[in-house]
Amino acid sequence: MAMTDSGTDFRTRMQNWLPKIVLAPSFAIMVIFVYGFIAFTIYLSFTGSRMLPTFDLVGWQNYERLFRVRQWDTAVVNLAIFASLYIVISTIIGLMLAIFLDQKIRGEGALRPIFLYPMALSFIVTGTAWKWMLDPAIGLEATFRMWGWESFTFDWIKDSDMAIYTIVIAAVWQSSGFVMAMFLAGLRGIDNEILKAAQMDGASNVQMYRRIILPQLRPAFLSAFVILSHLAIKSYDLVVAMTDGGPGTSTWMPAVFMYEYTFTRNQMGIGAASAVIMLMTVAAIMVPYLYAELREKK
Amino acid sequence: MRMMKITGAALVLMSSTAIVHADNVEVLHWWTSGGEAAALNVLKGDLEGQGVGWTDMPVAGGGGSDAMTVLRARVTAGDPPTAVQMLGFSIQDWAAEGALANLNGLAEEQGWADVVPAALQQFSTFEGNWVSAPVNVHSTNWVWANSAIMAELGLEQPGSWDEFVAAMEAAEAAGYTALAHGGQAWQDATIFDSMVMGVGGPDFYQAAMVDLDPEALGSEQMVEAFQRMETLRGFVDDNFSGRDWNLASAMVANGEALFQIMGDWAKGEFIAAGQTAGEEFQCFRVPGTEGTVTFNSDQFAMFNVTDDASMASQMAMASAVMSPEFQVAFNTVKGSVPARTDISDAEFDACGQLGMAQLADAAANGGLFGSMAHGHANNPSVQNAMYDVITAHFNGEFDAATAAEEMVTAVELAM
Amino acid sequence: MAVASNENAMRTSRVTRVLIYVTLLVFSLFYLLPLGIMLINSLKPLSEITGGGMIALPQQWTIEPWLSAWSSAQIGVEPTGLRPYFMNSIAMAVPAVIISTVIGALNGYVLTKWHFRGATIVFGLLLFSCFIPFQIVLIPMARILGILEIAGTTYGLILVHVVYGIGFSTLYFRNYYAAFPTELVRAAQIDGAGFFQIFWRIMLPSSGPIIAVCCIWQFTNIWNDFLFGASFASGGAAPMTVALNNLVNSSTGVREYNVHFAGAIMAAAPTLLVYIVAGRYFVRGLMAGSVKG
Amino acid sequence: MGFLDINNVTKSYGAVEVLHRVDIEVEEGEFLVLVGPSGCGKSTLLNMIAGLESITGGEISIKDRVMNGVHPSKRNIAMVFQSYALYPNMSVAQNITFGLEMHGTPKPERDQALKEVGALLQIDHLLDRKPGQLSGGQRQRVAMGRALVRNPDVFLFDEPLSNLDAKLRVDMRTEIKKLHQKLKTTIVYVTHDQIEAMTLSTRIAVMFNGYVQQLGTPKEIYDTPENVFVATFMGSPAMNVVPAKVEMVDGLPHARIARADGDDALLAFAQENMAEWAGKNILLGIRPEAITDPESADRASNSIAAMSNRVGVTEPAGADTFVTMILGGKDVIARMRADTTVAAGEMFDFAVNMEKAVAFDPQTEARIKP
Repeated sequence: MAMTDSGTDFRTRMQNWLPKIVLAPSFAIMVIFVYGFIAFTIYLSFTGSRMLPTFDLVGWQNYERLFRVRQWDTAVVNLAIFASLYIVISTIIGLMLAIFLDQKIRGEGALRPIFLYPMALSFIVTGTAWKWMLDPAIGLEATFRMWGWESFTFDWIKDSDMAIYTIVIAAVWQSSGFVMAMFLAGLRGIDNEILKAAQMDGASNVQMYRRIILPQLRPAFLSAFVILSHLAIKSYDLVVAMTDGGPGTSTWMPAVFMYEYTFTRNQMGIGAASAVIMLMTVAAIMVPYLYAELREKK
Repeated sequence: MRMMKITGAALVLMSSTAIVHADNVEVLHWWTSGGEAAALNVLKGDLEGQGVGWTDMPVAGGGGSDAMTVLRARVTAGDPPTAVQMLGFSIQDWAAEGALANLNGLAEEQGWADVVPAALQQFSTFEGNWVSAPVNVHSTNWVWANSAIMAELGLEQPGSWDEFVAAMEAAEAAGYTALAHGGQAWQDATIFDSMVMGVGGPDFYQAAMVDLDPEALGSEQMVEAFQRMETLRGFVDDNFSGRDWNLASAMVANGEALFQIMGDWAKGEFIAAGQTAGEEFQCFRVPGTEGTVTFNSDQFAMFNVTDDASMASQMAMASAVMSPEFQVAFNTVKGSVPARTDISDAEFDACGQLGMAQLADAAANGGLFGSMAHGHANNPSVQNAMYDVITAHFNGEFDAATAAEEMVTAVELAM
Repeated sequence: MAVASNENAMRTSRVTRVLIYVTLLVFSLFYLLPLGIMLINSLKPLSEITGGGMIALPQQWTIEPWLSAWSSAQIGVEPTGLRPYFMNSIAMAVPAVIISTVIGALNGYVLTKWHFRGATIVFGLLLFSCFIPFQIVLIPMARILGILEIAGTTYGLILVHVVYGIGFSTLYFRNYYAAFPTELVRAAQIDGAGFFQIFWRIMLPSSGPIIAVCCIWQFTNIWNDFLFGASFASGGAAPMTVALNNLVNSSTGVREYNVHFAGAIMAAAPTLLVYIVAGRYFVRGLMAGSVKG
Repeated sequence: MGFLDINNVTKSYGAVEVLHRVDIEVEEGEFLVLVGPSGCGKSTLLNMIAGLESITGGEISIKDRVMNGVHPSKRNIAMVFQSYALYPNMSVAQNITFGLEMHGTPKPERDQALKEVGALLQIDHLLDRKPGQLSGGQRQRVAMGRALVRNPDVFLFDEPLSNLDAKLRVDMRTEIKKLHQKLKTTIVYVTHDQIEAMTLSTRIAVMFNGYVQQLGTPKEIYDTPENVFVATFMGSPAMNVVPAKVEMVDGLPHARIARADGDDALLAFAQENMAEWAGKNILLGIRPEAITDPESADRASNSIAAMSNRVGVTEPAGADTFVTMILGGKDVIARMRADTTVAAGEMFDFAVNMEKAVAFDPQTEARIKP
């Protein structure tokens, strides 16, 4: 609704400027606090900063070191395992629960908040609770053994090779209810007449979901994917609270790596380099999505 | 004219708030649990008695790493706290940044140089200037043992590595957990310190852990230290990974486990369980490290403050920290020993008195070394690089020989 | 924004329905278990926990841990309990949620109803900001808070949360308002309503569901934040999460797990309450447009 | 100068011109309908009059005041939207008086105006309800009430009836017409429905592809369409347009058209200047009601041609029966009396009223004027 004519009266001109004025602070904030800081981090990654930022450029040295550090490989591999499992399992469970809840279930009003509430907890609380639950000495394993199932063993959290999967369990617990809410919203938004038509066409329930309903949930799938992948890449609190990166460094993730190197190990330059790699990964996922999303909406 | 007045009023207001601030010390620390926080409260009371207010800034977690992050944010913001609880090399790093105040006047007046062991002064001074006030010395090469189990199995305090292993084998055979341990990087490293000291002695410890000599790091002795770690690994229970140290202490106190290798803060757990040093539990040096003390020392590093009033209250705080009364009051609670060696041990229990005597002895004979595990042997990047190798090895990712090699590369990368 | 009726055209057999109910029950157990364990253990004396038996019911019920966590546990040098920090969190979260929601609503309004050249790019920039790892902003942010002289204060924390909350709140409102009939805005323009009058009189009164979604989301994120709270507002202005961490994570002291659990539940209580009370609006709000994004 | 003057107005989005040099003068009290298929530019033009879209070139003035760049609320116009655009959070009364409130009209006057409009539109009993509680027809009335209450110089209607069901649409159409006759205000009305255009308007602008194809009274548009588009767009069923060749028979121009069985029919033109097109191909437009059974042929016409052809399909529609046949290779519809006895597949003698026939240039599709 932009009006560019000359001779426009004051009020109209004002109304033309207002939207931009209103958006300007947000824009300025983003430029400084997000993109300025990103630029600063990129700059830092080329400096020899250790405890505090310094401004001596050292070229690609930090990146070279980063890729020689064993923990970085661990962190990247862990992120790959964690992100793919977390996203896939949360989506499957979320979708399943949403479909089940959509079958005119008695007590839906009580079940929904039960599924949803973990999202309300901070990762610190979630991590602590699961750490206790999965601890073989006092948690599930001990309980089952106490109840007489002597051979029951579930000690993944103590096992370097399996510990990352316990983090997947806790993360899925936290987010799958939220995914369920998104799918449920999507399901409830589908026009019932289409379903009736499909029934007349003789589609079975399974066919109906596979052929008619799921394709229509594409936006919910996309939203879930974006939210879950951003949680996965940012996952820090949960790891710290649950395993503190252990056993050993077997559950490190890039965000943990970055924090450790920047703030605990006084290697700010390498920390910044890892942050830049993380940002580039996020951008590689997000930019195509945003591009498609924003073009479509025009 | 009106402008002038308003500006004038604003100035008065600003300076008055500045004065209010000046009478306060803002203290960043991670002593938040019951006993130690209560001990700190002694210091607070002392200062308030002198008209110096206390602004508390506790940040717990990660052995102070979260607190260090906060500190960095505060310094970057141009608003550092007055005093910060700090460990070892962090003090040197901050001093190198020029962020710390000069306490020389007070130190000279009170003769700190004469009463604080030289090994501690390495950390409290930077380029010859006092920058922090040491609160305590924790020694980290202690073994904590359950007296009842020892009596049951007819064990004496072991005097050598072999006796130590034999004692653990006996405990294991009797169905006890031989060694209570928590699989966290810093706990693994705490044990490792003692193994290095025990295998190679003080000179080797100095070469490998402090001077970071690649030859020492990759030497046969280092391989042997790692082999001892493997031996110990055989004596811990299956469920050790990620366990907090205090739960490991509880295992010894409850009679589930025979030994724990841990710093002197573990004593607090036994006392909290209603036990007494020398009776229900006992303490001795890790076999092979007798005569040496690996330590870490909590200190209050004093940050640069600008105005006179703030400096005055900062000095008051430094003075209070170094006062014998506080050193006694704090350390009896904390389990550690005073940073001053001229204090009476009357108030301390058996382990405390032993610790004080051994500290004075080691300080006199050059047996006092900063603990690598607690950031008193080298800077944090090297320290954590070592952690990575030690923990990975302890969790079975490398054999001892590979671990020694990894140690060399990890340290090189971190420098 | 007509919502399709709840009626589902599908018919399911009896066996299937039983299976569905069983699955749902199993999952609700899975979701409830951790909270249940925290609750049980917060009502036990410490000796019962350290003596093993995390999952067993208390032999001796006690609310002592709760009282202690609330008003007498040692957080710093003084045994204040979590109470003062709870208030800090309220003082931080409420303004931050309100401000970021208002800004998000205005942004969404401008981006959908007053589209101008370059607006899409601005939105893209805003959206991408949701996805940066927050660790990277700590140091530069600290510097800026220092320059503004609000380092270490609740105001500083509010600013930080508003800044990094704008992305999501704008996303929510933009997607919601995209489905809001533009004709209403045109009608109001002809009626003589100005930019802000249209927003205030026409848009806002119809934004109930999305305001609920946005507030729930922001409140949860801000309340649960630890990183910013610890870095920018330790000491007197520390929020609940930082205090909880001080309570739970003290490194070399005796650990009172029952008090920790009580504290953890307390820290989670406001967000839990919000989800339980307003959860249905959340789903409804998501339905009303935000999942379309 | 007209009351509402659209003078050489163009509209471009970037490099794309979507509205080309529109020139319409609307007199006071006139009911102008902008009609055309979707995407023809009619709504854009309406929005430009309203001030909701900027004017790229030319001028729009109301009462001799140039409106370019004037804020919508300062133009003294009112608009009724397709979706009615009732504010969902306000009651009917608030909806109606919102504009007055925004213009600073004091409360007593607003109440008075509300009362009058409520009575006029018979919605007094709905004033406290919310739009969500109203039926489609009621919402339509409220939307009109909101426009009326402002007492504007020009009313703008943007497809106001398209969301109503067929029956209600006819009723509301009549109502709008009555209202116009009573209030004598100037109205610009956008629709894609040619029946609404014909019934309501005093003048129609038929638009297509951003051009005004023809501007005229309903009768002009119907009887003398300027081109094939206007001819086929207006009227239902649409005008039959078939290819034909002009031949001189007995010195008079005739149209030669292929019949269903392959041989040709010859129809004498009433339009004399068709002689100039002798030997050339044209497009001949004949409205369905101009092809009848001989008994119902227009008595007033001086030029009824007889044509026999094979009947394709018959569709009795109550008042009339529509008959489809092949003519000039195309389906052509004829409109017969209801009780005509005609059967599919048989030959039948049709009467063609050539006075109502129009000829088009096949190249330009423009009408060949008499």
